[in-house]
Amino acid sequence: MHEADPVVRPYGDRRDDGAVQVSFTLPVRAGELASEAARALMRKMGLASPQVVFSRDLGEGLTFFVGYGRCTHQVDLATLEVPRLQGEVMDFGAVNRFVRERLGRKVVVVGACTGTDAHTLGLDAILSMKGFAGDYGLERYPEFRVVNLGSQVPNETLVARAVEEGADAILVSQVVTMRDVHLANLTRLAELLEAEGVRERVVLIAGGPRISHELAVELGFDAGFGPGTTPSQVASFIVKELDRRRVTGFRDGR
Amino acid sequence: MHEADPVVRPYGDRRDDGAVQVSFTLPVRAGELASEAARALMRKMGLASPQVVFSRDLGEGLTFFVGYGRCTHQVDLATLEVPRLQGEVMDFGAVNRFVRERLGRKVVVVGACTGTDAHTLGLDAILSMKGFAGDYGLERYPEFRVVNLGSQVPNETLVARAVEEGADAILVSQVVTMRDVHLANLTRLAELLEAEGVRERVVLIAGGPRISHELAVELGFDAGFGPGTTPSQVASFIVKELDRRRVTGFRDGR
Amino acid sequence: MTETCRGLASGLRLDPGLVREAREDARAIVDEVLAYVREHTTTSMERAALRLAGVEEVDAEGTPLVNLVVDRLGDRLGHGASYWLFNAVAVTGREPEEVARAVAEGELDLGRLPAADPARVRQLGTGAARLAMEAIDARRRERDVMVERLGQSPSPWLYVIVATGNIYEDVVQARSAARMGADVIAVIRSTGQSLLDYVPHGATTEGYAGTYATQENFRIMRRALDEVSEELGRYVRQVNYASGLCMPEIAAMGALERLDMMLNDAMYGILFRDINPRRTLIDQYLSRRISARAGHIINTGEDNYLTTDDAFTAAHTVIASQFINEEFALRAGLAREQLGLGHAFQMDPDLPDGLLHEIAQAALVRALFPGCPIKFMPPTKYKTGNIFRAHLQDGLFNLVGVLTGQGIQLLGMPTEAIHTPFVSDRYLALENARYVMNNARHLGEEFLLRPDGRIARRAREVLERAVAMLRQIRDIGLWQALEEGMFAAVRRDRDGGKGLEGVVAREPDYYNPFLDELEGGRCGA
Amino acid sequence: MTETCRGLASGLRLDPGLVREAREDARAIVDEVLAYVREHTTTSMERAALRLAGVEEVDAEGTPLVNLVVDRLGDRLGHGASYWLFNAVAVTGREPEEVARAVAEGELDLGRLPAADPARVRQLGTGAARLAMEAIDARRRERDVMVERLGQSPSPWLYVIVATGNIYEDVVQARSAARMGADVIAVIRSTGQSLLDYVPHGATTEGYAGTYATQENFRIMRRALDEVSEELGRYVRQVNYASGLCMPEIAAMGALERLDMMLNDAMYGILFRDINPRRTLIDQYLSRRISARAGHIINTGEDNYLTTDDAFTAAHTVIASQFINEEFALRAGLAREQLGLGHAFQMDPDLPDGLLHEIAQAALVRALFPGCPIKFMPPTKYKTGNIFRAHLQDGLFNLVGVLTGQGIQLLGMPTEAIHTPFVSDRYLALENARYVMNNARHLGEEFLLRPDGRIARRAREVLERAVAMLRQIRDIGLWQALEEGMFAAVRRDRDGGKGLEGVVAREPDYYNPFLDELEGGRCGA
Ligand code: B12
Ligand code: B12
Ligand SMILES: Cc1ncc(COP(=O)(O)O)c(C=O)c1O
Ligand SMILES: Cc1ncc(COP(=O)(O)O)c(C=O)c1O
Repeated sequence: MHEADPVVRPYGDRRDDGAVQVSFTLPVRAGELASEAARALMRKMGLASPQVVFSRDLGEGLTFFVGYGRCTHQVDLATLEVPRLQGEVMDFGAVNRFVRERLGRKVVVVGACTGTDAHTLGLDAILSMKGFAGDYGLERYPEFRVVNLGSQVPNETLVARAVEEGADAILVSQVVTMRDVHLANLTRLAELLEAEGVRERVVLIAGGPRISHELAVELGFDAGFGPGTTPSQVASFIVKELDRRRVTGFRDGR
Repeated sequence: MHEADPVVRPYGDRRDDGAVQVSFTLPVRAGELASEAARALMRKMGLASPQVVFSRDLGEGLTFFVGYGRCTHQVDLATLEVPRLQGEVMDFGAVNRFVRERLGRKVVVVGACTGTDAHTLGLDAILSMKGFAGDYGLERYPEFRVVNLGSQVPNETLVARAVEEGADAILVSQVVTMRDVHLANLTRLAELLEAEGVRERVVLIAGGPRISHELAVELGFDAGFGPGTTPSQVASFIVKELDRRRVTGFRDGR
Repeated sequence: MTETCRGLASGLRLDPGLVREAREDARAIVDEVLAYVREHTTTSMERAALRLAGVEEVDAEGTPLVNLVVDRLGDRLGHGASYWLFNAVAVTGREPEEVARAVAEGELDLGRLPAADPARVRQLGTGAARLAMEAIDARRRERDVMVERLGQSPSPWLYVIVATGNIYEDVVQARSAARMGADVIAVIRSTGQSLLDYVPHGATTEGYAGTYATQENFRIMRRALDEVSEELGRYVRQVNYASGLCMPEIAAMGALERLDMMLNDAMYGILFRDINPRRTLIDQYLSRRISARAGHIINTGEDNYLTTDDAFTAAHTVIASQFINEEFALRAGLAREQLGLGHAFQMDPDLPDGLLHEIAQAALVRALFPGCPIKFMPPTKYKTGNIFRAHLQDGLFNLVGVLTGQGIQLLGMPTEAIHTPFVSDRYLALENARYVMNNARHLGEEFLLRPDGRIARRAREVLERAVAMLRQIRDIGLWQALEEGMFAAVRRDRDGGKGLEGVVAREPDYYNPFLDELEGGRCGA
Repeated sequence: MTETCRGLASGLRLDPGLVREAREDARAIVDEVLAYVREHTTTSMERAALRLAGVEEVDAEGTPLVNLVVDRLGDRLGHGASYWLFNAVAVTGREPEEVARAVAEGELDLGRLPAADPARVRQLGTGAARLAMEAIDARRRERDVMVERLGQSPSPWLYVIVATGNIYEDVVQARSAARMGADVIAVIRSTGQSLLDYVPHGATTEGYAGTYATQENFRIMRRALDEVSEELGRYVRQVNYASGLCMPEIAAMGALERLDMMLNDAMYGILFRDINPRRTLIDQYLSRRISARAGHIINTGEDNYLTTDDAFTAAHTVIASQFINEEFALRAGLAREQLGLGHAFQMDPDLPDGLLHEIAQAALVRALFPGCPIKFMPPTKYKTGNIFRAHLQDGLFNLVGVLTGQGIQLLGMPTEAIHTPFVSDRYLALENARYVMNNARHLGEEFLLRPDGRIARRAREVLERAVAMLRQIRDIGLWQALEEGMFAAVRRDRDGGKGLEGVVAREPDYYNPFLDELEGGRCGA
């Protein structure tokens, strides 16, 4: 649809009607004042004709609201910068061929769930034999050697181990995001690698349900992978990045 | 809670965390660009750290999003004007006593669902014997005479009938609000009464699930009643308003 | 479905004697009404005949020619508009539509033309009626072929509404819905259309909370749904509404444009639009004759009773009305497979064991009307702006639908209490239904109802009360029952409401070759 | 509840011989482990003893005195920290807490004190242990009196979590939840706490996705819930977690602060926190002895298996583990009414007839463990950011809970896949449960399961596989079973994982008066 017009607005039941649903809780006891406060907030969000369609006192001086309004904002698609990861994803066979033909040695990856995060399923989805959604994990790739350190690994341990294994890539999973603990944790890892002088020597990758490529790059990573990632996407990125560095001389080699 | 601080922000799991949930559809095919557009829109709404937690292609070049973000806006309760209807609601007995003692004659009300609106239940809730939520309807009030014109009544018919019956109050229900048909319809009624020179002679009341007192007043009505209204609230308003007009000489009387 | 309903229904232990009695009473009630129907016609019935004769256009002001012709005929209508039309065709040698246009332009006065040879008039009339039947039959065959070729979903079919007011936007939403799993698309009508005593014309973009039902809009949607059906490899059905002051005309349009279902209730217009009872009961008969021929599934409107009356205490009124609607339908030639009798999931969510009562009612309807698809309507009355709870109410509704083997599931929307559905609401509703029904597909086969349980007892009690009600209606007659507010807690006088002026006694020589063809000699017997 | 489970469960037609076999195998499996347990102690077990002796404080750096004492004892721990403590009390005449502080400050070295008269030491130890038991018993009576006076909800109890990280904010959310209908409030722990080899101290406000379990936090929440219980006229229960490296200590704190439930699984720490198997299996024993005395309902963690393994194919591992957890619990003196055996609603929502499988599993668990409250955990794994569908998944979960008569229903949240619950999420979850359960309260009594149906067949098949699994574990032993990844698809070496260094062989003269009192002579027999 946007091919025609790059400026888009929300669509409820008609083009550009601006329909948006919101819900939130305000620290006000339910009543007319609370509803007016909710409408005022919606107006500030740029929602015209704000309607409180439901409100419920939650006790403790809190009230929950559901509202609808007509968004007065619009987005010009032409102005959006979407950091894209890569052109094309290679499959299992192609990745291994690529490694044999262009890198000529096994790729070593070290993965961990760092900090206090014990959610290993996401990382396992990428690393384990079984893989994810029918796509084999990196352990099954003959041209990869995988070291999966599992859960609750301190950043220090991960860095030490990566150096020890001569890792080409470090894969970190962060699932718990409450109070932005993942941001602090990932930032610390990047700094630590920098401090150890090994940052340039590895492809540094973060993943997790609330991780986007954009965010990861912002935090000093080479790539970020969000929900639904398949192992071959990650493998493709790693080997292409290694190849790019080899060609451009970015990485000093061992 | 607000007694302490009149400035409020949304509360997710902690005071002032600003947590807001939104959902909307954009006319873009699902994908990275679409999600970025959704985040851009959320940013324009003043939501920091916007997260698209779910998106689904609906076909036809449309994508549905669920998002969360931290609202950077706040509302100062002290600055809100909440048009309030009245102080105190009298019950059945008190209203009838009030009429006998202060008005000294029966109150005549004419009600209708106007335009093409056929939703009579809301008006019936106010007018019929049975009433609403255990509160008797106006027909049961000995000091009221009720003329309920039912559904899909043209504004012209309503005005003619109100004049004919010598109505003290006109009660209009508007439930269908699509494309703001209710606004057009209510405005027309107020204009018609004005044109007929009878506007001042009646208490003009609107009601319906999307009607607020504020909105009704804006449209030139004396009062508006929203969801959950009980008959005695309406009766109280009518008789007090009639009394006020009698005392202040606002109404020329018959 | 059959296994399912046998499963749950057998546990209800209904008394077959009571069921027989219900049908006998319904037959007596309907007999009395049909005796009246047979002696009368209506303006809309005559306009429908003209439409079937091929008159579809409007005049310069947009007034349909069929209205102009019927209005001009005035008193003469009792002879049948067809008589005057085909007499004119015989005399002038013009096509019906040309005749109608000439009448509209004041150039021709049908009543003043010389009377042609009656045999010739009849020959022309019968010829036109047969052509009309052929056209309808052709559309029906078309549907059969497509269904055969593309296949269709297992029941319950997922039925959603579109209601943007703009037929082109409706198309976008309908296609999106079909892609997301909808089996049936209903285009809701604009508020007010049912009280228009004519059918609007052409493609329309300005309805309120619905889109005008016009023949052109029917075509536009049909084309879109056919395309998407081909794309999906699954036949997607189209629905519109044959209620209001133009029942038979819209049924005719639906027959000619291959709609698959029509909302068509014998009493809805009376109760919910305050249309005159006589007018509606005459109109429903012809409209159903047409739908019978067209292979429409009709949807009756008993669900609406529970929006004005209470689902728990008035449950039996739904059942009583279904027996009456069934009888009216059978007498108009509809087959049981065409009877989408309506009922609804409308118990107060705060009612303890409310789900048991919903299951009781749904299983009862299934048990009483085997072979009928049965249309199950979602919770609406007790929806609030709490879209989360609303979604859950719909989830339980979908569960009951699949558990009890309903045929057509009209999906509830999370935003029911707020606005006509957004495109995303429809997505959520379809996802809800697919999730619940897929997850509970064979649940109905797993359980035997305890015959002494709350569900079975409740179902038997509702049936008993329905039968008592039918007995009472049989005694006083349907007209009187409507006056006493026995349905939907609404009272309607047989001589009140809109459209009585359109009721005309048939003259002894009343002529309607379309009705004759449709009845094939079996006039509501 | 009883009627309900009799209803559905009887239709399962389980083979009582198989059930007997399962229990015999579980007994043999547990026998072997308990033989090992009886010969060992752990640092945390000894710390728990010190806590029961009244040592609650921390040193200037915030390190708990119990840790400092136990650490200083080093090799001497095999005789039991209590011996050294009460010896010091006997020698110095100081209170236990003062002794501990003196040790912490380096002022006292327990190992270098002269040995007092052994009878005197035992007298002091027994006296202290009896005091501790009285304190625990008093809290238990307090609960009984409050429950008696205020009453409680019918089952399933509605259980919600709070997890703000800040105990004061948790209180706000807990009170709000209680007012909206919650029966049980669990304060989730901060990530990472379970791997701390000490219990943090004081009121805390800085946890991540949970709040630290500290004795002061327990008190703060208890006070708030007691207040709201009085206000509501309904006893609201408090829960925390006795898993991790400090199982027995936290159980002791929970006993002293009148918590009502403790998450306490024999194997959770091993499987999900990679805690050493020996360490965990010793720790669970004392922690359960304490909970038995305190009248805690324990909640086991088999639900977690289905987050790493598949709910359909691994269903039998849950049942097998429940038999083992049951046996461990009974051998630690817990009564059946205290066994909230855990399981979960985790089938892939896309699985056809998934709901039938969920019902099969829930009914099976109910049938196998009559008299146990049973804790039913909500869908989490297949939740996505689609909060609307998530709400619906929880609705079906709540339906199965009430249909099959579960005892404790941990409510799912619409935002499960996004964040720890907002206050409004909890409102929606509670509303969901109240709506569904009220609406379907007696549904379980309405149906008889078809013994040849999908549900009954599935339940019997799962039981058979569970029994086969138990047989195999009996053959190889539990240690080996863990090494082979038989639970949750996770492999754990008996000598791997965290905390093995805290396992110490008991000396022949091992002294632990608290354990003695708790066992009352029945040492896991
Ligand atoms: C399973 C699960 C658990 C299991 C974990 C088992 C295990 N071994 O992993 C158990 C039960 C143990 C658990 C415990 C807890 N959990 Co948990 N858990 C979940 C759950 C249900 C699913 C997560 C999951 O495994 N998804 C499946 C995987 C395959 O998806 P994924 O992680 O997104 O991974 C994909 C991509 O993101 C990407 N990816 C992920 N990592 C990486 C890494 C790299 C390098 C790459 C390239 C890609 C990549 O690729 C993967 C495949 O596509 C979620 C809720 C939910 N439905 O999301 C909560 C959830 C994640 N848990 C949560 C919490 C809070 C906890 C606890 C902290 C609670 C507590 N206080 O006790 C505990 C403690 C855990 C800890 N210390 O970290 C919260 C996190 C809230 C937040 N946003 O901060 C959630 C969202 C639930 C909630 N709403 O409260 N949990
Ligand atoms: C019942 C119902 C019907 C019944 C109406 C029966 C009847 N006799 O009233 C039937 C089935 C006939 C019906 C039909 C239609 N309906 Co309808 N219907 C509803 C429903 C389910 C409940 C409305 C209701 O009666 N609520 C109960 C009453 C008591 O509440 P209430 O109206 O809010 O009234 C209270 C207050 O608002 C106030 N109040 C109301 N009026 C007045 C007046 C005065 C003077 C005062 C003081 C106070 C007052 O006091 C009342 C008591 O507290 C709503 C959905 C929902 N759950 O809200 C849709 C709904 C209102 N209907 C809707 C639509 C579109 C239609 C149709 C137009 C659909 C169609 N195209 O065919 C048709 C045609 C009707 C027409 N021409 O107007 C839409 C309106 C969308 C919009 N916002 O524009 C809704 C929201 C459903 C939807 N999501 O699509 N409907
Ligand atoms: C049988 C029937 N006809 C028609 C309608 C629609 O109303 P209207 O005829 O006003 O468009 C309904 C309501 O849903 C109905 O049930
Ligand atoms: C038995 C048991 N213990 C503890 C926990 C919580 O994890 P942690 O011990 O890491 O706080 C759970 C998970 O919900 C559990 O099921």
